[in-house]
Amino acid sequence: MSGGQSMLFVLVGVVAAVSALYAVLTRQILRSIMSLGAFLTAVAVEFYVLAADFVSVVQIFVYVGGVVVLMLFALMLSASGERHPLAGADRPGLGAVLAYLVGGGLVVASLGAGLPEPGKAPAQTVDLLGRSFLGGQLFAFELMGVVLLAAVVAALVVARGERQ
Amino acid sequence: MNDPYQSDVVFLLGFALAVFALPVFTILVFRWLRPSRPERLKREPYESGMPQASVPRRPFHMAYYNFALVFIVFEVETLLLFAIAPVLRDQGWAALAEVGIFVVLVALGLFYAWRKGALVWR
Amino acid sequence: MSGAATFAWGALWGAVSLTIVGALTTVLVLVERKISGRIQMRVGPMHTGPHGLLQTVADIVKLLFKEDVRPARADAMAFRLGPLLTAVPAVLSFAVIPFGAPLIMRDLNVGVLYFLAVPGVTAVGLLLAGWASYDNYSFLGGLRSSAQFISYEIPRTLAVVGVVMLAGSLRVSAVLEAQRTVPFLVLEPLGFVLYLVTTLAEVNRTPFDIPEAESELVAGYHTEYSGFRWALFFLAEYGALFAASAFATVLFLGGGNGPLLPAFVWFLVKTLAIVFLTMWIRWTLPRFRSDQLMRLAWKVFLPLSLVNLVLAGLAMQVVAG
Amino acid sequence: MTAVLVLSAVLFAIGLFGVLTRRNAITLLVSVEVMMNAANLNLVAFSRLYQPELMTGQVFAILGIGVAACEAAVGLALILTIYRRYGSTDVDRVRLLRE
Repeated sequence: MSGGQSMLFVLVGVVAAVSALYAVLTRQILRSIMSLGAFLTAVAVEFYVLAADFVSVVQIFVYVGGVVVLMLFALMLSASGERHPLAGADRPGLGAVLAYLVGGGLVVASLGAGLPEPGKAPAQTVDLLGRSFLGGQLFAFELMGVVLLAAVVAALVVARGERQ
Repeated sequence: MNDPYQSDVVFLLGFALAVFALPVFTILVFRWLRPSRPERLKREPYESGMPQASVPRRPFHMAYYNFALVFIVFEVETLLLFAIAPVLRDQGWAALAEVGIFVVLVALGLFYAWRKGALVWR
Repeated sequence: MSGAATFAWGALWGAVSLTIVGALTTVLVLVERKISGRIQMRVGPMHTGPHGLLQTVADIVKLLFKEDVRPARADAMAFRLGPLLTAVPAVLSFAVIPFGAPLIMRDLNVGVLYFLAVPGVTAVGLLLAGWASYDNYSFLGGLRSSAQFISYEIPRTLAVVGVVMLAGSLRVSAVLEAQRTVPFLVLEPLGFVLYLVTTLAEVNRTPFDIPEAESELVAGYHTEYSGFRWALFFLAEYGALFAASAFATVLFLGGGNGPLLPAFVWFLVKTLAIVFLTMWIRWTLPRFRSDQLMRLAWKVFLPLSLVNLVLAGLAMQVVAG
Repeated sequence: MTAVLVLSAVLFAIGLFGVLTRRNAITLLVSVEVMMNAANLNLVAFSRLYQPELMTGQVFAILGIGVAACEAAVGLALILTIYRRYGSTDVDRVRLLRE
């Protein structure tokens, strides 16, 4: 990556990290979901900077226009009265320490890895992606069809169980 | 800065910034020019002239959620189709058949949801 | 171009697009009121300016100076964000609209998909606006609007897959190039009809305007809004209507391709013809019932769009020989 | 490249922190999504670094996004059901997985 590119990457990365932190820490679920939306958009921008334009648009499509909407639906359908219940105190302590350790370890490892900078990005990602899907990754593609089918069935079974 | 992806991103970020900031700016500017006389009755939620009879934020029918659920599965499916659609033209019948299998798999999901009555709006 | 220059260039085009949407809304609202008047044997607005031409300008001035009322128990953050998240995506999609072949702000590699993805964020805005208002009508309106929105998004997107298969690219300019001789309307009439009808539902227009059905939900998700924030919803509606019509032109009618006249003129003529069609439909047809609407989306349009996909595959093989 | 790795490490840690310390089910799901995105970021970055023409990483990032969406759909269905039954989305209060 060139200098300007990594500066852009770091800038958007800070936005992503801050919104992720807010999404995880806030006690109001609506804020948490909105902040997740901001985080997902920032990650989509990062994808684009990394020359993965198709992935970036898919991220906006599925996450911001899909998963966030789904979460808002779930929040609104289970709302009760003024505030959404956020029962009980959280449990910091051991979990927090573990997260710091893992995060710190990963950061140290990344700094020490000394990976080379990537070269020039291909001009056309969409065609390459399509060929990859139909070529080497055909099995993954078809498997995804099965996963989607399973997801419909599973989610509907779960949602139906409640009705009786 | 001859990387086309980066220049696209920077352009779109500038675009989005302008589109977001200008309406906010307008609202802020006209804050000083428009009246602001909040009264208790004015700030009541509208309910055809009556006091609000029920709290709007209450548990709601799950059937609404089923649509969102089927929606997201089909959205993922559509996007996978978008990934291969541009190259399908020069791949011949075999590729078309492979895509056909995929579409049939997802159509089965639709069929299941249909049979289970998840697609009925209440 | 350097980074800062590209950024400023983008901001400039963003401001231009926003201005275009504002002007379009002003004109289209007036045109719509005049058309509805003609269809219902009235004259429409007549008092402000000659033949009422300044009516919507006066409306805008009024809206700008109107008090911004917020319900006492509303969630302030979500109440402010709702209209913005509804209007901004509509304007953002202008970045890839080719107003005449060379006049495209940004010809992205994934332009077609960008156009379909960005307006999807609108569903979040609708839900937020309805939820934040703390009003029964708004809440139900928001839920219904977004449920309808996401339901029709699937057949609409699937209808476009057929076009992408035929064009062999997600780039807007390539889609136009592929239609230089034959517009895709000829190869894919079903896709065009699907796209057009589901677009009506996406922009909440009759016969799919259930979310704001006055007789049951007052004004739906924007019941509690007033002044400029309310105007933003209007901006979103007409901006999205124009953008979707423009894209129907790009995807099925060959964009600015046409004899004699410059591309820009052809593009506007085709787009405005589709806009006029939607207005005509709006003032002619009655509204669907909520459950009929959802049934139509999932049990008629979605299977039809899968059929369309198969037809597009066959058409593609025929064209490719 | 180091910037990408550090960013995704930080994001992963934030997600992990959320999963380990929060008790509201929806927030848990939010945290899991954060972790998924950190992983996807790495997939895309390594695809760019080692196989810019093969796109394997990007293919799997797309599949990852799809799987995350399915996971969210099923997870939220579970959460809604649990909420209906127990009147709470606190994961620590729901210990029984049977009727």
